[in-house]
Amino acid sequence: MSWAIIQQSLPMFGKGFELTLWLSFVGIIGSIVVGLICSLVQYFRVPVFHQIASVYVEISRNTPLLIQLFFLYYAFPVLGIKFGAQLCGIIGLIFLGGSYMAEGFTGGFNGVSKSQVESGKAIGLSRWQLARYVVFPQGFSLSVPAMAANVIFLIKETSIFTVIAIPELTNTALDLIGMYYRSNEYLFVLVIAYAIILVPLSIILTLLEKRVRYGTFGN
Amino acid sequence: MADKVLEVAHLEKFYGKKHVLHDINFSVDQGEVVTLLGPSGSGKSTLIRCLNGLETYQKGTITFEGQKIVPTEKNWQQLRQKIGMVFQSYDLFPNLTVMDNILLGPTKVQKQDKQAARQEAERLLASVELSDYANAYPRELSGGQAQRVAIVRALALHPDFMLFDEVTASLDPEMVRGVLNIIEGLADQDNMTMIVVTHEMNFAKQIADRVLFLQDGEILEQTSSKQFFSNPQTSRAKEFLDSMDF
Amino acid sequence: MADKVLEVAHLEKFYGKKHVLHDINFSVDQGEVVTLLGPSGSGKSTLIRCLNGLETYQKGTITFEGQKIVPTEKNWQQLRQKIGMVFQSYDLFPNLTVMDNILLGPTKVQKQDKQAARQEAERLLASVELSDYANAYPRELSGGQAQRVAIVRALALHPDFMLFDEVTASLDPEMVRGVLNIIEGLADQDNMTMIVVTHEMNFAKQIADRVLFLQDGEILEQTSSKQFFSNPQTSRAKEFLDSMDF
Amino acid sequence: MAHSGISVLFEGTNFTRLLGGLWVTVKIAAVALIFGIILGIILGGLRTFKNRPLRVVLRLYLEFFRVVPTVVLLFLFYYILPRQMNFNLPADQLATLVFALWVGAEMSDIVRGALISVPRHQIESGKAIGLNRFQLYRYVLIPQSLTLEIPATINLATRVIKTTSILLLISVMDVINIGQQIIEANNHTYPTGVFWVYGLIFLFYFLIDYPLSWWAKRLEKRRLEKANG
Amino acid sequence: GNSKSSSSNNPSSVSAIKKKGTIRIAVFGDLPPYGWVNKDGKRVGYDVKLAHQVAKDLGVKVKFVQVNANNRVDALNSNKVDLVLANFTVTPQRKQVVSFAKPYMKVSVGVVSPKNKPVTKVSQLQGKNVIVTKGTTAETYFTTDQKKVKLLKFDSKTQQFNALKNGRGVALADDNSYLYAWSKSNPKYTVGIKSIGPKSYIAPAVKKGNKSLLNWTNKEITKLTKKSYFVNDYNTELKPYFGKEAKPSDIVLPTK
Ligand SMILES: Nc1ncnc2c1ncn2[C@@H]1O[C@H](COP(=O)(O)OP(=O)(O)OP(=O)(O)O)[C@@H](O)[C@H]1O
Ligand SMILES: Nc1ncnc2c1ncn2[C@@H]1O[C@H](COP(=O)(O)OP(=O)(O)OP(=O)(O)O)[C@@H](O)[C@H]1O
Ligand SMILES: [Mg+2]
Ligand SMILES: [Mg+2]
Repeated sequence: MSWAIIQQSLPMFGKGFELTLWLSFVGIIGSIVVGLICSLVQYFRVPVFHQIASVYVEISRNTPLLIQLFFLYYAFPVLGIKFGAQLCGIIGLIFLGGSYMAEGFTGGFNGVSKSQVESGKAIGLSRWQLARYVVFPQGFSLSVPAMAANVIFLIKETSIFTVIAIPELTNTALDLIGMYYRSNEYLFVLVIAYAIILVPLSIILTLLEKRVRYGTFGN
Repeated sequence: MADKVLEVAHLEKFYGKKHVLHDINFSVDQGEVVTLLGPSGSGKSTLIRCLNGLETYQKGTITFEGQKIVPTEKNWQQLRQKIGMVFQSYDLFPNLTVMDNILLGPTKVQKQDKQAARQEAERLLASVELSDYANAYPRELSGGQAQRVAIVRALALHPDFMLFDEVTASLDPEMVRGVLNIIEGLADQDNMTMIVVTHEMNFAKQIADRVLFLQDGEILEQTSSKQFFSNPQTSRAKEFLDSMDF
Repeated sequence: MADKVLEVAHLEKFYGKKHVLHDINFSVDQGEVVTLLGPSGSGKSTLIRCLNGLETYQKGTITFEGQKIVPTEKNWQQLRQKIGMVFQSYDLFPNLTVMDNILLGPTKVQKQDKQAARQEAERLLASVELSDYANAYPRELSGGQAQRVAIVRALALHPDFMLFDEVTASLDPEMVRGVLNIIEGLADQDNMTMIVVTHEMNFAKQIADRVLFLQDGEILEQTSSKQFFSNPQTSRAKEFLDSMDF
Repeated sequence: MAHSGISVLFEGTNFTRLLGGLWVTVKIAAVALIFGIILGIILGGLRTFKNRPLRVVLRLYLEFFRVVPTVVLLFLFYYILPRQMNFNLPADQLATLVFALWVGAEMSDIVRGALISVPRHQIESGKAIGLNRFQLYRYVLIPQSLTLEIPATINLATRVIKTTSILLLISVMDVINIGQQIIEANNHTYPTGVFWVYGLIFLFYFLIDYPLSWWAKRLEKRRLEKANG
Repeated sequence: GNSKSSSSNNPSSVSAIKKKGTIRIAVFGDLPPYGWVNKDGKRVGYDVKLAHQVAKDLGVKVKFVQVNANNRVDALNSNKVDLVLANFTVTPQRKQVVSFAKPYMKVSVGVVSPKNKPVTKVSQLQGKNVIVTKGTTAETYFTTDQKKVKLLKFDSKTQQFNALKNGRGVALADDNSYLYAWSKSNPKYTVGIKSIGPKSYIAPAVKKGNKSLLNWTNKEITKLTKKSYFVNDYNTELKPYFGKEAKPSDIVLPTK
C-alpha cells in the first residue's frame, strides 16, 4: 500500500465522490416524490392510477437496476429514445427507488392502528381529515426507519452506474485500476469513501429504529 | 312517551357467514341512560359500533332524532358529531398534545372558532381535573388520565348522544373510579342520553335507567335497571349476575 | 413455629437508580397462603419476580427450604422446578399444543418418562375441566381456559411452592371465577404453599392466611387476613381497601 | 423495425445459451442463500447473547457488509483475497462466497430482530418452567421467530437474485454476460437485438422474483392478520 | 501487491501446468474477430486459435477465462489464469506489473467514427466525448496525451460499441486492429484516424516472475512465427472480417 499513490488519486476520487453524492441526492429526492405519489394514489384508491401504481411497483421491485439501466441506456436508443448517461442513471435510480419508497410509506400508513383510525372517525373526521391529521403524521413516523434503509440502499445502488460510464466512485476506482494496476490502494480509497457517506447514515438508521420501536412522538 | 332519540329496528349483522346480531330492536329516550350487559362475545361492542357507523349492518334500520339513517360513510361522518363514542383503549392521537387532541374535532370538523373552542376545551379539562395537562402528550398520561381526556375529546363536539364501550376495562383498579365518576356526572347533572357497555355491575346498577341484556347476539332482556338487578327474568341473566360477584 | 419454606431478609432492589424494594423481610410457612396487596406500582410484581430469579436483587438474602440461595442463573434454573410461577398474561407458547406446553417442563427439564408425564398431564387437565383441549393450540382457547392451562403447566413440575401474579387481571369477568376456584382448590385441598398477588379483594379475603400490604416498595402491614380486612392498621391500607369496592 | 429483432433470441442456440446463463445466475444465488442463511441464523442467535466483545465483532461484520456496495465487495474479494492471502477461487465460486457472506450479514440482522421481538414474557414463561438457555432457544424463541423471519428472508432472496446481475463485472458467465456475447455476435444481422436480449433478461428476472415477492407479501399479510387477532 | 512466487510453488510454471493437464488462458469474449463467442456458443477468434495452438504444443487441455480489458492484469496476479492472450498491448506501465513474452501482433490506437461525420484529425475531438474501454491503451493515450478530450469509459467492448451506435460520443478509440474489423461489419462507420500515439505490440503475458512459462512462450512465439503460423491465423480468422483498409503486414510481424 502506497500513500503516494493514494494521494495522487484523491482529486479523481473527489470528483467521483461529488458525483455519487449528487446523483444519490437527486435520485433519493425523486424517489421520495414518486414513492409518495404512488402511496397516496394507493391509499386513496384513485381509480386507474391505483392499478398503474401497483404494476409499476411490482415491475420496479422485481428487476435489477443493472438491467433497468442497460435498457434505458443501450436498448431505448434503438427505439429512438435517448437520454444522457447521468440522466439515465437518475431515471433508473428513481424508477427503482420510487417503488421502495412507496412500499415504505404504504407500510407506515398501514401500520397506523385500526383503533386510531376509528377514534378519528368517532370524532367526525372526514376521509381526508383522517388522512391529514391521523394517518399521515403517524404513518410517516412509522415509515422513517424504512426510509432510512432505502436511502442507504439507493446510495449503494449508484455503484452500478459504473456500467453506463458515469464516473462516480466505483467507476473511478475501476478505471484507475485498469490504467495503473494499483488495486489495493484504489479499493481502499473506494471503501473509505463509501464508509464516509454511509456509516453515519447507518448509525442514524439504528437510532431511528430504536426510537420508533419505543413509539416516541412529539419531543 | 318521551322523545325517542334513537330507534333501532330489526338490525342484523353478519361477519362473513357468522351471524353476530339477530333482529335487534330497541329505542333510547332523550336523557335516558341504557346499559348494555352480557357475556364476552355476545355482541355488545358490535352493536354499539353499528350505532356509530363503524360497522356496516346487513338488515334493519337505525333512526336518529326522528331521521332514518341512510348508512353511507358520508352520512355517518356527519352524524358522528352528534353521536360521540369512547372506546376501551383510550385511543388518543399520540402525535398531538392533549389540547390538540380535543380541538381537532371542534375546529377541523365543526369549523368552530379556535379561540372559543379552546376556552370550552379548557373548561372541560378543568371539569375532569386535568387542566395542568393541556400541553402534555398522551404518553405522559396515566391510563386513567388518558381515558378522561378521551371522554373530553368526545364531549367537545357537544354530542346529543354518547356511547361508552367498556371505558374502564383496561384501567388499573384504583383508576377506575375517577372515570366512572365523570360518566355518572354526565348522566346525573348534564342529563346526557347514553348507552354504556360495562362490566362494573355496581356502576351499572347505579347509573342505568334501563338494561339491555345481550346473549349470542340476541336481546334476551330489556327491563328497568331496578328489575334487572333485583329479579332478572331469564335464567341466563341470573347466571350472569351471579358470576359477576364472586 | 411451623416449617419455614421461604425466608426473605433485607431484600433491596434497584432499577438503575430507582429504589423499588426497601428492606423487605418476611417468611412463608409450609402450607401457608400469603396474598400480596398494594396499589399499582408498589412493587408487588417486582418482589414476586425476585423470588423466582426473574429479577436480580442488590442486597439481602432469600432462603428456600432452609438453604440460602446463591443467585446465579444456573441455581435459579434448578430452583424454578420447585418454585412455580404463573403470570397475568396467560403466556402459553403459541407454537405448541396445550399438551406440549404442559409436557415441555416435565420431559425436557426434568427428563421424566414421556408416558408417565403425559398421564399426569391428562389428570391435571381433567382437574381443570380441559381434557378436551389437549390437542388444541393456545389461540383456540378463551382467556380463562388459557390461564387454567398455564396453571397446569406450572403444576406439572410438582413445585413445592407457587407464585401467582394477578392471574385474573386480563380475564373477562365471567371467566375469573373458574381460575380462582382452581387456586382455591390448591390452597384448601392440596395444602400448597403460595404467594398470590391479586386485585380481587373478595378472593384475597377468602383465600389468604396472611396479607402483606406493599406501598412504594415497602411492606407497610404484615398481618393475618382477618385483621387486615376488618381493621387495617395504616391509613394508606384503609384508603386502598376503600378504593377497591366502588 | 424493432419486431424483426426478436428472432435474434431463437437464432442458433442463443435461447438455450441464455437459459444456461440464467442457470448459472440462479445456482450462485441459491447456493449463496443456503450457506448465507445458515451462517446468518448462527450469527443472529449469537448476537442476542450478552457477551459484549462478541456483539461488537458481529456488529462490525454486519456494518461492513451493509455499508460497502456489493459491487465493491465483489472487487475487493476478487482482487485482494487471492493476492494477500493466496486464496484462489474461480469467479463463480468467489461470487458465491461473497454473496453468502453478505447474505449471512443481512440474515443475522433479520434473525436477531425476530428473536428480540419475541415477547419478553414468553422468555420468562420459559424460564419459569425451568428451561435452560439452549432449551429456551430450541423450544420457544426459534420456533416463534420463524413467522417473522420467513417473509423477510424471502425478500432477501429476491434482492440476492437481483444483485446477481452485477456478476458480469467479474466475468462470471451469467445470463447478462451471455446476453452481451449474443448481442455482439449478432450485431450486424440484428441491429435491434440489444433491445430484445435485454428485454428477455429483464423478463427472466421478473419471472423469478415476482412469485417470490408475492409469496413473501402473502405470508406477511397472514402474519399481521394473525397478530391482530 | 507482492507477486513474488518462487518457481517451486508457482502454480503456473510449465511443469505445474503439465502436471495439472490444463492451461488457463484469459481471452476476450466479446471482441470479434480476436476473442468472442459465435452464434453456436463456441469461443473463436485469432487469439483463441492461438490459445488452442499453445495448449496443443504444451500437450495440455485449455480452459478459457473470459476477461475484460481492465482485469487482465489482475487475472494474472491473482492466479486466476496462467497466460493472457487477450489483445494485450505492451506498455511501460504494464511491463512493471506483468511479464510480456515476445509480441505476435502490431497495433496502434485508431479512431472510428460515423461515415457521415467522420473524424480524421485528433483536433476534431477537443472538448468532445470519445468512447473508450477502461484499461485499454487508447484510454491511457488520451488520458495522458490528449487531456482536452472528454472520455466516456466503459467496462466491455459490447458496451462501448453500443454506446457509439447510440451516438453517445463523436468517436470511439481503441486498437486499430479491431476497429478495422468492426467497421467492416458496421459499414456506416469508418476508421477515420488509422493510427495515433505510439506504435506498439501485442504479446502474451504471464505473471511477473513466472520465468518458466515466459521462456516457454517466447520459444513458442518464435517457432510459430517461423512457421508463418500467424499469417495463416490472419488469413483464416481475421481476413474475412477486415475491409480493404487492412493487409496482413499491418497486423502480423515479419517472419524473421
Ligand atoms: N372483525 C370480526 N370478524 C369476525 N368476527 C368478529 C369480528 N369482531 C367480532 N366478531 C365476533 O362477533 C361476536 C361479537 O363480538 P363483540 O366484540 O361484539 O362481543 P362483546 O360482547 O363486545 O364482547 P366483549 O365483552 O369481549 O367485548 C363474537 O363472536 C366475535 O368473535
Ligand atoms: N424494568 C423496569 N425498569 C424500571 N422501573 C421498573 C421496571 N419494572 C418496574 N419498574 C418500576 O418499579 C416499580 C414497581 O413495579 P411493579 O411492576 O413491581 O409494581 P406492581 O405493584 O406489580 O404494580 P401493578 O399492580 O401495576 O402490577 C414501579 O414504580 C415501576 O415503575
Ligand atoms: Mg366488546
Ligand atoms: Mg404487577
